[in-house]
Amino acid sequence: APLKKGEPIKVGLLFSLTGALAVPEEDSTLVLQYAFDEINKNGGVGGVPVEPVIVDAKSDFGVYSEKTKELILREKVTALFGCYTSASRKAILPTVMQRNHLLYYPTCYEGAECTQNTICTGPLANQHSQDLIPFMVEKFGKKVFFVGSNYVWPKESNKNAKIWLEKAGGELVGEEYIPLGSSEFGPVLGKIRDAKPDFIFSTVVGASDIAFHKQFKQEGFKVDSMPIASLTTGEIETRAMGAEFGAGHFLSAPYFQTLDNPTNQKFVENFLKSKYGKNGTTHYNMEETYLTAYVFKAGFEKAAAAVGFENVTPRAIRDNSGGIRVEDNISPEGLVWIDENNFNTWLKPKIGQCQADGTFKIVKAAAEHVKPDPYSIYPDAGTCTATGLKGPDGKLRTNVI
Amino acid sequence: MSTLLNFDNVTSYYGATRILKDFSFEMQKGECLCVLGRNGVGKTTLMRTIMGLTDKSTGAIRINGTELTGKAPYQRATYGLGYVPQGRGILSDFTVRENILLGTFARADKAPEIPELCLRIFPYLKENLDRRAGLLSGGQKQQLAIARALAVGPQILLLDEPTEGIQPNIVHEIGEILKMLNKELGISLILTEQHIKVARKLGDSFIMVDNGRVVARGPIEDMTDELVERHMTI
Amino acid sequence: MPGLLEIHNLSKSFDATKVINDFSMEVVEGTLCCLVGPNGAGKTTTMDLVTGRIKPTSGKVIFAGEDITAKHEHVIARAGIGRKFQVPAVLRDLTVRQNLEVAYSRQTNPFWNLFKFRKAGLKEKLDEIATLGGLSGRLNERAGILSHGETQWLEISMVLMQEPRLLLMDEPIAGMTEGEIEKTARIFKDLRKTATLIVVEHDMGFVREIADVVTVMHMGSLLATGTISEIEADARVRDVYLGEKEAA
Amino acid sequence: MDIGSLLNALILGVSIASIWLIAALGLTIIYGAAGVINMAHGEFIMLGAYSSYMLQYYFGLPYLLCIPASFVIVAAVGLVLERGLIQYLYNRPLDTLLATYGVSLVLMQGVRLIFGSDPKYLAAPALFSSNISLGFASVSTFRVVILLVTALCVLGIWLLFYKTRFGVQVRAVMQNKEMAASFGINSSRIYMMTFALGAGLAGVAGSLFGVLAIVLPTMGASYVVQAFLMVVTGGGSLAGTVVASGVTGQLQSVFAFFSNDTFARFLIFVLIVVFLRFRPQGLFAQAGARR
Amino acid sequence: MGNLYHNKTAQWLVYAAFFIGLALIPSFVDDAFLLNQLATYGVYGMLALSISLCWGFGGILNLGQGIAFGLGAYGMAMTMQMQSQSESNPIPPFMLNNSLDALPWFWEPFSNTAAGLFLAIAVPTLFCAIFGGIMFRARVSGPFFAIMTLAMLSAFYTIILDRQPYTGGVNGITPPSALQIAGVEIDPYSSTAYLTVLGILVVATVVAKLITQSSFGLVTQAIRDDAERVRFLGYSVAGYETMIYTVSGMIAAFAGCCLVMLVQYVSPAQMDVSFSLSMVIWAAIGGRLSLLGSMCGAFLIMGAQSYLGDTFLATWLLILGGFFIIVVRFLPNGLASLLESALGLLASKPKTSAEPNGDAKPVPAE
Ligand SMILES: Nc1ncnc2c1ncn2[C@@H]1O[C@H](COP(=O)(O)OP(=O)(O)OP(=O)(O)O)[C@@H](O)[C@H]1O
Ligand SMILES: Nc1ncnc2c1ncn2[C@@H]1O[C@H](COP(=O)(O)OP(=O)(O)OP(=O)(O)O)[C@@H](O)[C@H]1O
Ligand SMILES: [Mg+2]
Ligand SMILES: [Mg+2]
Repeated sequence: APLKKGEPIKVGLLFSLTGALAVPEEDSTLVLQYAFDEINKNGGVGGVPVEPVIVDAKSDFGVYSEKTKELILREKVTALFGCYTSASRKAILPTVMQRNHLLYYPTCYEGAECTQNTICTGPLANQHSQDLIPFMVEKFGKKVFFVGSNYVWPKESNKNAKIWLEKAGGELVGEEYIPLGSSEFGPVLGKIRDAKPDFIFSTVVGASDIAFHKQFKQEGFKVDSMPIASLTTGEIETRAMGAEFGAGHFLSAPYFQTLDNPTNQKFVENFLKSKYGKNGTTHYNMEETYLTAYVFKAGFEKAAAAVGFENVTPRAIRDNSGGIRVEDNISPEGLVWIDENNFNTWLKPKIGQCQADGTFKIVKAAAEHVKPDPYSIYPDAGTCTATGLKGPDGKLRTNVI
Repeated sequence: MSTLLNFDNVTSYYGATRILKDFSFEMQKGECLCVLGRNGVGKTTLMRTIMGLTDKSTGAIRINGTELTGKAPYQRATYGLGYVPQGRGILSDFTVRENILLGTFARADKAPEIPELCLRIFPYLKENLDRRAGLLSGGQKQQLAIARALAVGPQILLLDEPTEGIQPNIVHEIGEILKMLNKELGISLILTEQHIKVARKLGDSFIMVDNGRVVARGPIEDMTDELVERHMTI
Repeated sequence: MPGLLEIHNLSKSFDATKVINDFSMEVVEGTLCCLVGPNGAGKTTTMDLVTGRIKPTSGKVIFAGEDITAKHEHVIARAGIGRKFQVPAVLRDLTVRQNLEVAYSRQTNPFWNLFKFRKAGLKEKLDEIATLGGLSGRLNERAGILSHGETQWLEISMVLMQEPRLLLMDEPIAGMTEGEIEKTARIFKDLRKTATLIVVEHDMGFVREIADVVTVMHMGSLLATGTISEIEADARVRDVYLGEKEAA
Repeated sequence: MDIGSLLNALILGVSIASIWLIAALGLTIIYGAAGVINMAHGEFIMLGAYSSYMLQYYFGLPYLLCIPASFVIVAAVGLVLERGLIQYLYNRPLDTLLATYGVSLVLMQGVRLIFGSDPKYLAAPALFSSNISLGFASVSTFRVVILLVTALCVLGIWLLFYKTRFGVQVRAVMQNKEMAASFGINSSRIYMMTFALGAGLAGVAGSLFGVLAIVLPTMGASYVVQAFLMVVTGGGSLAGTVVASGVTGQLQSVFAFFSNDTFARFLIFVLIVVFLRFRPQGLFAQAGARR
Repeated sequence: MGNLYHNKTAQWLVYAAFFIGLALIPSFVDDAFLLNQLATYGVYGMLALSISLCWGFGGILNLGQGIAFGLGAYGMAMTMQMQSQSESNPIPPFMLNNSLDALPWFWEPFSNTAAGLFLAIAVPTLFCAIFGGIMFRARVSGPFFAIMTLAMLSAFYTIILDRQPYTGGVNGITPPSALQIAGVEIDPYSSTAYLTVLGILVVATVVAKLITQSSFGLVTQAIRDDAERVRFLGYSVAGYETMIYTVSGMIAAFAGCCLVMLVQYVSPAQMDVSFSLSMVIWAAIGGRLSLLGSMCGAFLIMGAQSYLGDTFLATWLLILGGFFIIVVRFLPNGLASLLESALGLLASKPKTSAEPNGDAKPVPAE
């Protein structure tokens, strides 16, 4: 439907508010509501307010798919913000692509996807561990044990990590995957005990991650001699497991609540004060989600300038979003920008160490922005461009998922 | 002799179906009452009504003057009712011993011991106390059901076709035992029987049931062949 | 002429106890054989063995010249053996009519039955049997609510619907009135024209009335066999089973 | 891969078994004795964890006291549930499956509304976050605690069910309610107590799992299927559940030691299917009734 | 006389009216979303139907219907995925990412649409026939069979999750474009798709209904009641059980295919225990003894989930849970029994009350 000047722009917020995925995704809904309130207060997008349509995907992929159709076909939203897991993203992408719509996907993921209908603000597998692995090897030793949840993202992340590991001269002494949602880490910890690594690299997610850290300590492992370097264990996780179980471990992420810059301080303070701050903390996933609102704003306005407000379509927004920057004064993690080819985000991963109070101390920040590369470990597949995946044979394939 | 059990205009239901209709009779202490009637007239239902196992009953049932209506089966059992149901109701996962012990839960003194009497009458049970009751043969189960009811130390034994499936010499013996229980120990009996001969031999009085109603009652001598002819043949 | 049913040296043990012990018998086609014996003698177990409900430890069962010892229940039933259980077993959630319809098992193949909506000859047979069993008035009643005696009749009717060559009746008259017992006796005697029967009963009056042959079991073995008067005269049978009064 | 680590795996197997067992224990009682397929069992576990959290967070109760307190609280919830709903469903066993599924949704969402959907933290004494080293074998103190609590519960239940008059009553009621009632047993009281006891045991499990893993409104779902497999494979008896949990726990640990966790699970599921193929009545089931 | 509810002609008329009503919807509604949504409900209806047949009718509680459903769905997804692969690009992208450089052998047949569609139905059906055959022959029954299907389902779930290179793991398979049959694309939002699903649903229902009314149906009912007794009447219980389980599985396989046609996506979530449980719940709420009732149960609950959900956001689970409790507590045979008793009241003075599942039985045989 053509947009009308003066009428609010509808966008869909597609996250789970109930069920197993509610823990991270409820925060995403909250922070987006906060972001759009903030944007509306400051004049809206292209001069009109944004109206978020909130739906509950109930942690059920069937519902994700159904709600996507409802938002696009019935609510006629201009863009979708949604999903936390790759599985839910894959569940809705056929619809999004078929309708040539636009999805803002706000969290870290494995890449290896080249669609013309998504914009992602989280780190890709190639960005995440680039600094973390060399840092850990240097500080604790060469031997590392990989533990992950048994699904795509950890496996892809580990493939990347292996590249960095090799570069840093490290040695992989074991690699284990735990069924999603499992809370029994006895066998894995047993294997770790035998392998005697210098540190553990973890891509365990969700409730399992909390169980992992708890049992790590309960089984008598010492954080000083064998810390866990994680891509997931952030502020909510450490709070849930209890700071005593999190303290001393490492996390690589583009954002930490304790980041010391004025934009972040303002963000944390205002957010927690607002009616959306009820869960009492900010964390990387939340901040990446927050950024999508501003990426959308910038993209929409650029598109409006190019084709005229009334003619802005999801396609037009996406076509105009390459290279969009979210500046230091808006982005709590500092300047980021959208890659013009693959529409992922250039960002600076940072390494934090969990403290006794559950907050993170930044121990290292990347000097340069890291380029997102969804096909970093599959160079043969080609390169992702704005119009599709360009294979080595020069053929262009669209909608590669 | 005093009135032990009294039915006053009792109507008993399964779901919304009336099975017993306006049932009234009286039974004296120490009496042996035979309940007679064709198949499906409501003899078993009468027993179950006394135990409180039907869905609903109206009217008054009294034991020694105490009103039973409204009381749950487990409360009724403690008034000294020993029930031998049709189909025996043996708990198959219990041993013979446990089955008999089950009877003791309804005892006035709650003593968790098997009364010596139960085993004396049925030597098979005595020898097989630790067998699983589900494995017994039909007749053995019947014996067990009677033993269990005796373990209650009952004032009244409710016997629903107690000799069904029991070998002839033991049928005979059970007849003797019932007589003994009745005459020597003063236990009152309510007995349903298809065999007129047995009823005549054991009973002091009878009630004849047809289609859920009492059609005749009185001392056993009053049970004429004509009555039997009218209400018991097909 | 060999018997319709031959049991050869049958034995069955449960754990350590030998319940059937080298038991043999033979039933000639067209006769009515009464199987009697004390409680726990093994009569029901013998029926279980014949109908395939349990498998013997040793021995053979031969029906119409065919060894059926190791066969499944339904195969044996199809071969022509129908059974009434001691504890009446009817399909309690089905109506009386449906019980009889199911029992009318001419076609048992699941696949063919998918395409069968009306069974040939069912109606006449059903009417006939229901009248015989006194169930005509209760055809649409749920079988679970029948009284004990009515349930007995229903199960007997079901066996009759099956039209088996050999009928095994485990205590068919338990809980029946004397009038009904007479009726049952008549029915059984009639049946002898077309089928063979083995009846287990403790009611000696009934046995006397119907039996061509009486076989007595005791502790899993054959104790005696013969006509009713021979049996009643047998001292051992009197001792373990009949008692003095009954024989008198 | 030396003997030491294999030994460790075996010890761990015992621990895993005890975790599965304690999760399944309450269910065994409820299913075995009352015939109720309690889909809300996982949520009872969750309630146990939340009770402990609440007592600890708001009243400062020490963790060790939270365990029995959770038993009492969840047992009370079970009692209310039994009186209000389950007692009407005893002669419709499969319907209890559905009704309790409804209950589980209500409990889960109720807890979420009250406590929020973020995970909660349950503190345990520092002693419990250490391990015991026995030469080359090593085991965490907390796992030993779970093992002990489980053993205690099993022993208690066994005594209760097989050595007391109460136990005879429970078993009588479970076989034939009508007959039990005819012999003076108040079957509805027995059902009520049994259900409460089963729920209480889930509460204990919950307060343990809260420390071992995580406290979340959805935490129960992950235990209930496993618990069911144990109970049914065991044939619904206490001994059956103990053996089923014991064997599967051990297998899980050993399979995981030789391959990986996911594959170990797969194997266990397949083994359960194969096992039931050859013992269709579960472990320790008694032969069916005669006719 | 008697209750109209049990009148076979009346039943057929109601079924006919119901489906004709559904078939007319596309001529009145021109809302792509609604059509697609209704078609999805049709899939759920098919699943509820299959459960009703197997559980309500056959007495076999199947907590693993997700096996047949999921296998069907995967078959369809594989077929659709292969439709978008070409000569130059023969392997689905997710396989490349998992370092496979040749198409696994069991994917090969799916390159041919007809073969793929055939396999999508045949494989789950065959699985049910074999699995059911083995289990029923071993006389696994009641809760034991339920748990077995549950374990089997979990095994499938785990292995599909784990064999990421062949199955896409947790992400599943996402065919990028709609199904094409003989070069014609079936747009999932079109009335064609809707009518296709409806057509399959109608056929499945008619078949199921006929089965319940055949001699086979009667024997199945008898088996549900007392399998042991039925054996002695000469029926092979295992044969009947396997047959009904297989037919029910086949319907579920069709449902799986239809779903993927509509949503272009399959993942192990389709084989999740909770989804299979939901199917049972739909049937139970609607009335498992009634095919139409079960279907309506699915429509009702999924409809409520779609339309109540967002109005009541935080409380919808409470409402749903409460609803189950009330239905189960007061309507043992689901919502259909409401109609049954309503019609029962209309019917001339019932002689005996048709107490469903009669709570009070005469002294039970031990
Ligand atoms: N649960 C029930 N619901 C409805 N009707 C029932 C129920 N149980 C029994 N009836 C009916 O009640 C009537 C009386 O049954 P009852 O068992 O008391 O008969 P009975 O006199 O003991 O017969 P029998 O000599 O055959 O044992 C029968 O017509 C029977 O169908
Ligand atoms: N499955 C079993 N396990 C152990 N013992 C059994 C089993 N089945 C039967 N028995 C025993 O075998 C013996 C014979 O039982 P059966 O039922 O055949 O006797 P019956 O002759 O039919 O007696 P009745 O006249 O009392 O019915 C009994 O002592 C019984 O306890
Ligand atoms: Mg009776
Ligand atoms: Mg017998």
